Amino acid sequence: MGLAGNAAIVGAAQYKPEKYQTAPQMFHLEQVADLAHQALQDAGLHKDDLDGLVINGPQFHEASVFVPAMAAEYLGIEVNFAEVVDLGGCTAVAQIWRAAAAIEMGLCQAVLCVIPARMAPLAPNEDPAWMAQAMRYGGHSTAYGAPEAEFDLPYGHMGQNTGYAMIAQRYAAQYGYDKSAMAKIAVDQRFNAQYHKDAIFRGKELSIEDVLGSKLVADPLHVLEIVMPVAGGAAVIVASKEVAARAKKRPAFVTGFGERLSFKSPSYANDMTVTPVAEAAKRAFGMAGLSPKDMHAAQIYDCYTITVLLSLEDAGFVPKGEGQRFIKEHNLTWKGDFPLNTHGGQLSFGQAASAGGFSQVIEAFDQISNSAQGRQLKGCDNVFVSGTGGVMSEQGALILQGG
Amino acid sequence: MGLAGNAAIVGAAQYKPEKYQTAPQMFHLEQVADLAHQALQDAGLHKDDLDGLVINGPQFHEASVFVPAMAAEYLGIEVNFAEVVDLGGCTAVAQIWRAAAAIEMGLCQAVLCVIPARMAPLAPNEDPAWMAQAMRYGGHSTAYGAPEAEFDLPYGHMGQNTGYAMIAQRYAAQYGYDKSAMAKIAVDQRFNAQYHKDAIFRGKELSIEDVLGSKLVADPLHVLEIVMPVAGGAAVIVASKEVAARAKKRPAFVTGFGERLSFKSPSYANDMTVTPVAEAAKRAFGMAGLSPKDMHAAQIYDCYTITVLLSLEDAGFVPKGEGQRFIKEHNLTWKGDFPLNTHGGQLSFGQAASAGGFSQVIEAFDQISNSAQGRQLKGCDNVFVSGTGGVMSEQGALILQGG
Amino acid sequence: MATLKPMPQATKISAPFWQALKENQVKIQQCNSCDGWVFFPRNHCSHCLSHDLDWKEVSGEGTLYSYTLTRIPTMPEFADEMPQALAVVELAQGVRVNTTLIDVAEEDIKVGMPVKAVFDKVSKDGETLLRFTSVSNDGGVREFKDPLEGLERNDKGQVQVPVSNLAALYALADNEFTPWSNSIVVDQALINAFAELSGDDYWIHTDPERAKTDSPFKTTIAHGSLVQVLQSKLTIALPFEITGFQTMVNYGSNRLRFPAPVPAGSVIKGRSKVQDVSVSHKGVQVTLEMHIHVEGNDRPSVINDLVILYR
Amino acid sequence: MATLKPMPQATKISAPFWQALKENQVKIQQCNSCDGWVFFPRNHCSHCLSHDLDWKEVSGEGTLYSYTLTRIPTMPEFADEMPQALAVVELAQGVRVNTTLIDVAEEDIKVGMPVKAVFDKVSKDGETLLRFTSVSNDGGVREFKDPLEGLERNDKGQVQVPVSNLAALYALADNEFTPWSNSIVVDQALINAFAELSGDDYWIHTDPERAKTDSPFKTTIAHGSLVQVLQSKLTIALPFEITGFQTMVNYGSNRLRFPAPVPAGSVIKGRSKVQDVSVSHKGVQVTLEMHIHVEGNDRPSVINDLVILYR
Repeated sequence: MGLAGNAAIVGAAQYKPEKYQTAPQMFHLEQVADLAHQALQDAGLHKDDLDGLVINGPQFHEASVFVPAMAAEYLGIEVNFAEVVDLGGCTAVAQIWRAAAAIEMGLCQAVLCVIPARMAPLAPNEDPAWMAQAMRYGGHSTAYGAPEAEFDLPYGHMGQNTGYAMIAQRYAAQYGYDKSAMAKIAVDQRFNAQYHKDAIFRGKELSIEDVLGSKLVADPLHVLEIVMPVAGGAAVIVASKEVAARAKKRPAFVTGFGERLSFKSPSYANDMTVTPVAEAAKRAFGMAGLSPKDMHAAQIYDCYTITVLLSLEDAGFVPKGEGQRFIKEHNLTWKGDFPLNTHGGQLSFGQAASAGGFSQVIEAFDQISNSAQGRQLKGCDNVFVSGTGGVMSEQGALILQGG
Repeated sequence: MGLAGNAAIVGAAQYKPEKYQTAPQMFHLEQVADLAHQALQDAGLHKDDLDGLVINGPQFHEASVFVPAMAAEYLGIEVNFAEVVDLGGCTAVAQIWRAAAAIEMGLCQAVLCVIPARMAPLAPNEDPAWMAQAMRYGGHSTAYGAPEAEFDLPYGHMGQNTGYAMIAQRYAAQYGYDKSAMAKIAVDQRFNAQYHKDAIFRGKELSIEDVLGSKLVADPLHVLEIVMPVAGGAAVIVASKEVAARAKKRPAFVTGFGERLSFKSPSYANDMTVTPVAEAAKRAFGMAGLSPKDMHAAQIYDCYTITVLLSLEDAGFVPKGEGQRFIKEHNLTWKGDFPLNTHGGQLSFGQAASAGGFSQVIEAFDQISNSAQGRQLKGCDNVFVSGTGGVMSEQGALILQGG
Repeated sequence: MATLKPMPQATKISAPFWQALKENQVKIQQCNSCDGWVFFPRNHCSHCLSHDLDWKEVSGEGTLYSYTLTRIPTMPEFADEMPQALAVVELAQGVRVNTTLIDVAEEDIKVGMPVKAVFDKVSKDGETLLRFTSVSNDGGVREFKDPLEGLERNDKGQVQVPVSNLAALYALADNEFTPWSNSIVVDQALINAFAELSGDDYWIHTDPERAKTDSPFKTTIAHGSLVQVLQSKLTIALPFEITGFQTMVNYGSNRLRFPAPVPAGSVIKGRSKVQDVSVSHKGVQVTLEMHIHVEGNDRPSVINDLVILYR
Repeated sequence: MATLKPMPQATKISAPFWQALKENQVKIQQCNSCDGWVFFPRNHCSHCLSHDLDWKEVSGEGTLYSYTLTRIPTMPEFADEMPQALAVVELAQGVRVNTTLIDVAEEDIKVGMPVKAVFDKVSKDGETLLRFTSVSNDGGVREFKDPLEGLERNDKGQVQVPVSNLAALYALADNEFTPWSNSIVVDQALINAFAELSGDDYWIHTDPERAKTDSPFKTTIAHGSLVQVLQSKLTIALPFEITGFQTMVNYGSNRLRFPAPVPAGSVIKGRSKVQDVSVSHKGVQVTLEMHIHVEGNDRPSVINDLVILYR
C-alpha cells in the first residue's frame, strides 16, 4: 500500500523571501516558468523531461479556472497529470506526494510542483485598493451562505491568529503551558536562520526574552511566535528512479506520506489539541517502515510555535503533553541533538504564502543532497517533513530518504 | 503500473438538468451534502464510510480557497485525501480516477466525487449583474498578463464555439467533412434521450435535416451540434473492493484511465486534429488490458459533434480520417451496433457546467449496474468513458468494468 | 442601521436560528433519524446526512471549550471591544459555537467554566448575536445600547457626535429620514429669476404659453438645478451635529438625479438621511441623501447625495 | 479613445511586440540557446526555458492553419465585423497566431492558403492589431478609419452621430476636451442674487468685510452650486450632436465636485469632454465631464459628470 519509494525530489528552486513592498513583481505565469527553469537546472534536467504538473489552484493571478492548462501552455509542455491543490500551507507537501504517486503509477517520469508567490504587476489602470479590500477579512470567505461569514466574522473570529491561540489555550488548560519552552522553538530556529543565506531574519539573533517581550497578539501568542508573510515562490521537480539516476544531486526519495483534513474551523474538531498530522504522520511512517526515532531531522511546518509543539507530539516524536519538556531538554538547532527546521523554519526564513511550505520540503532536500552549506547535517538520510493548512485544518507528512 | 482495478463506482446521484431560470437555487455546500446523501443512498453506504473527498475547485460559490476544508466540515467528515480538480469538462473523469488511485494506494475506502452546478441564491443586497459581467468573455480570463486576454480577446477569439469550429475546419481540410454524418451524431443521441426520464430534450425528436437546418453559429457548427448549458450537479461514490462488496448495486470497477493536457488554446497544439484523448485512451486501454473492440458502450464527452468524431478516432475506435464513414455505417443508438452516449449525451441530456462530464460517467455506471431502465443494454460489462475540458485542451479516459 | 462590524446575513437555512435569537431563545437543529445535534445550521444532519431535522429550543448553557484575548483587534472595527474574549463554547448538546465571552474579568476566564447564553441586541432592529457569560452573572439579554445615547446635545437638541467616535458615527447611518422641512413655493417669478441668473432660459422653464401646448407637462417646470439649490431654503432638522473636527469640506455630490419635474407654482419640501459613513486616510466622510419632493408626490424631484468630509 | 472592443494591454514582457506592430513590423522572439521561435511573448523560451531571447523582425508571411466564420458575434461588440473570419495563422517560423483574416471573400478562404500580415490601426493613437490577408491582396497597412468620418455635419459644424451607431458613439469618448467656452464674470452682485434666490446667505459668500479678516480666502467666494449652474451661460462647442433618438433625459450628475474656490470677481470659463458612453437596456448613456475653471487656475472649480440618457 502507498508508495514504493520509486520517486524522488531531484531539483528545487526558491525565491529569496522578501518583503512585499520591495520584492520584484512578476506575473504568476512568468514565475512558474522562471522557477521551473531554475529547478530543472538544479536537477540537471531539461524541460522536455517534464510530463506532469502540480500547481496551486486558488490565488493564481492570471486565471481563476483552467489554471493547469494555462500554465502548461505557457511552459510549452504536455502532461499526463494536471493537478491543482487547495490545501493552504499544506499544499507544498500535498503536491510532492501527488507527484510521487503519479510517477509510481507510471503516468509521469518528471513532475513540476510549483507555487508562485510574488505579486503580479498591476495593470496601468488597476486600483490596488481591491487587494486591500480582498484581504480585509483575513482570507475568511465573505460569500453569502459561507458558514464562516455568518457564524464567525460577526464575533470577530477571523484570520489565523486567534484560531491558533485558542488551540494553544486549550492545550494549556489540558497539559500546562511553559512560555519559555514555546519561545525556545522560535529562538532555536532563529539560530538556524543565521546559517541560511536567504533567510529573511538572517543577521537578527533572538533570545527567549525577546520573544516573551514582544507584543502579545492573542493570548498566549506573541508576535515573534507568528510567521511573517513575505513574497517568494518555489518549485520542486519530482522524478522517477530512472530519471533521478541522471540528475545532478543526490535524490531525496519519497518513501512515505500521509494527508488528513479534519475541519475548517478547529472549533468543530473532535479534540482541538489532537491535530490531523497525527493520522498523516502515522500513515507516512507506516508506509516508509520507519519511526520518528529514525529521523535525522524534522522540518515541521511552523506558522506558529504552537503548530510545532503539537506536530512534534502528534507526529509521534514525543508523547502527548510532554512536548514542552522535550523542547527544553533538547537543542533544536542544526548543531543540536534534535535538528528541527534547520533553515530557520518559516518563522525565521519567511512565509511566502502557500509556497512557505516548500521551504521545509526544500530544506529536507538540501540536507539529504548535501546542499545545506554552512548548516549541513552529517549523514542526513531520513527527514520528516510536515505541512499545515488553515488552522491545523489540513495536514500532511512526508518521509524523504537519501537514495 | 496504474490501477489494479480494486476500486469501483458504487453509487451516484445527479440532478435532473433544468434551465437556469427555473432550476432551484441552492448553496453549493447544500448541493454537496444533498448529492452526497443521494449517492450514498444509491450505494447503500453511510456517511461515516467516507474518508476521501474530490471536489471541483474553481467556481465554488461559498469559497474561492480552502474549498475541500469547507466542504468536508459541512459534511461532517474527516478525510485522508482532500482533492480539487480544475480540468473543466474533464473534471468528472479526472475525479473518478483520482478517487480510485487514492483507494488503491490505501488512503481511503470510500471517496465522494462531487460537482454542484445549480446556482446559489443571491444575497438580499447582491446585484445579479456581476454574474452577467463575469460571463461576458465566455470564461476567458481577462486578468492583466493573461495571454488569452492579450492575444485572443482583441480579435474576437473567445468562448468555446469558435475554437471547436476551427478544429472542425482543419479536420475538414485534411480529411473531408460530411455534414450529415456529423448531424447523425446528434440525431442518434437524441434518440437515446427519449429513453432517459431526466434528459432535457426528452420528448423532442430530431432529424438530420433539423440539425443542418438549425442556425449556423460558427462554420461548420450548427446550434444543434452545440451543448446547451443547464443547471444540475452530480456526485459519485468510488469505493474499495471490500466496501463495494456490501454496496447495493453491481459495482463498476475502474480498471484503466488516462489523462492528457496539451495546451489551453488549440491554436498552439502540435496538430489541432490529433487530440489529447489519444494519449489518455491509449494509457487507459493499456492499463485495463483491453482494446476499443472490447467495449460494450462508449460514453464520449460531447460538447460538440466534432468532439465525438475526434474522440472516436483518437481513442482508437476507428482509424484517423474514417470516423464519418463509421458514423454513417453504424447505428449509434442504444438499440444499435455501436451504443454511444446511451443517455443522450450532453447534447441531448444537458450540460450542467463541469458536472456535465458526470452524465457520461453515471450513464456508464447505470449500464453496468443494470440501472438504465428503458435503455438498458444487454450484457454491458465494459464501458469506455471520456472527458474533455477547455477546447479539447485536457482530456481523460476511463475503462469501467462490471465486477 | 449601518454598523461598524460585519453582520450575519441569514439564509433560508439559518433563518430560524437568527429569528430565535431575536426572541431570546437558542434554537439548534436535531436530527430525527439519528438524534444528533447539528450546528451550524444545515439542511442535512452532519452525523448521518438525513434531511429530517427539527429546530429545538435548548437552554443555551454549556462550557467554555477554549478562548483567547485579542490584544490587537482582528479588524479595526472591533477596537471598541478590546480585548475581545473570542471563545468557543460547547453547548450541553455537544455542539460547539464560535462566539465571544462577555462580562467576565480576564483572570476569571477558565477553560471548562460553565457559561450561559447572552442575547446581545446589536441593532435597534433587534438583530441579536449569541454571546456567552459566566453562569454566576445575571441576565440573559444585553439590551441594545445606542452609541448615540449619553452623548451631549446642543441647544438645538442635536446630539453631539465627536468625529472620533466611530461607533456613534456609524449609528447615524440609520436609514431613517428626518421629518419634512418647511415648504416653499416655486413660482414662475423664481424660475424666471433663476433663468436669468444661470442663463438657462429654455422655453420649457420660461414660456408658460408655449408650455401649455408644447410641453408634455402642459405648464412650465422649474430647472432641476434650481430645485437643487433651493435646498438652502429648506430647514432640515438633522438630529445630530458632528464635532471635534479640524476642517469640514463640502466635497460635492456622489449622485444628483432629477426623477420628477417641479411644475411652476409647486410647493416643495425636503428631508434627508445619512446614507453612509466611511473612514479612510482622508478623514471621515459622511454622505447625506437629500430628497426634495413636490408636496403630494411620492417620487422625489431631486435626489442629491451630498458628501461632507471631516478631518 | 474608448473602443467597443477589448483591447490588448501590453505588459513589460509583450511591449516590444505591440510597439513593433505600431511601426508596421512583426517582431517575435527567438531563443539564442536553442534557436526556437517563441509566440506569444514570454520571458523564457517555450522550447528550452532559456531566458536568452531576442526580438527579431520577421516577414509576417505564413499560411492559414485554420479558421471559422462567425455567424453569431462572439461578443455583441464585434457585430460590425460580421461574419468575422477568426483565424489561426502559422508564420513561416512555425509559431501560430490567433488573428482575423480580412479582405478575403468567404469562398476564397482555404486552409493552407498563403497569407501575409496586415497592420490594422484600430485607434487614433496608432494602436495596431495583427491581422492577415491573402498574399494576392495589396498593402500591409489598414489605416485607422475614424468611425466619425463620413458622418454628416449640421450647420454648427457638429458631426451628426446617430444613436444607433455604436462605434461612432464610442469614438466620442476620446478624452479630449473641447476648446474653452466664453468667459463670464462672477461678481458680488451675482453672488448676492444667488444667495437671495437660493437662501444660502452664509457670510463667506455675502459679507466682503468679514471675509477680509475671517475667511481663509480673504475675500468672498461664490457658492459652488452657483458656479455649477452658470454652466448654462458657458457656450461649449461640443464637436458632435447625437441624433435619431426618441427622448433625451438629463439624468443628473454622477459626480459633482468643487475642488477650488471662485473668489468674487473671478472670470470663469468651461470646457468638457465625453467621459464615457455605455449601452444598456435603458438606452445609450453619455457622460459629459464638465470642468469650470477660474481663469488662470489649472485646478477646476467645478467638476460635473453630467449623465444624459438617449433612447
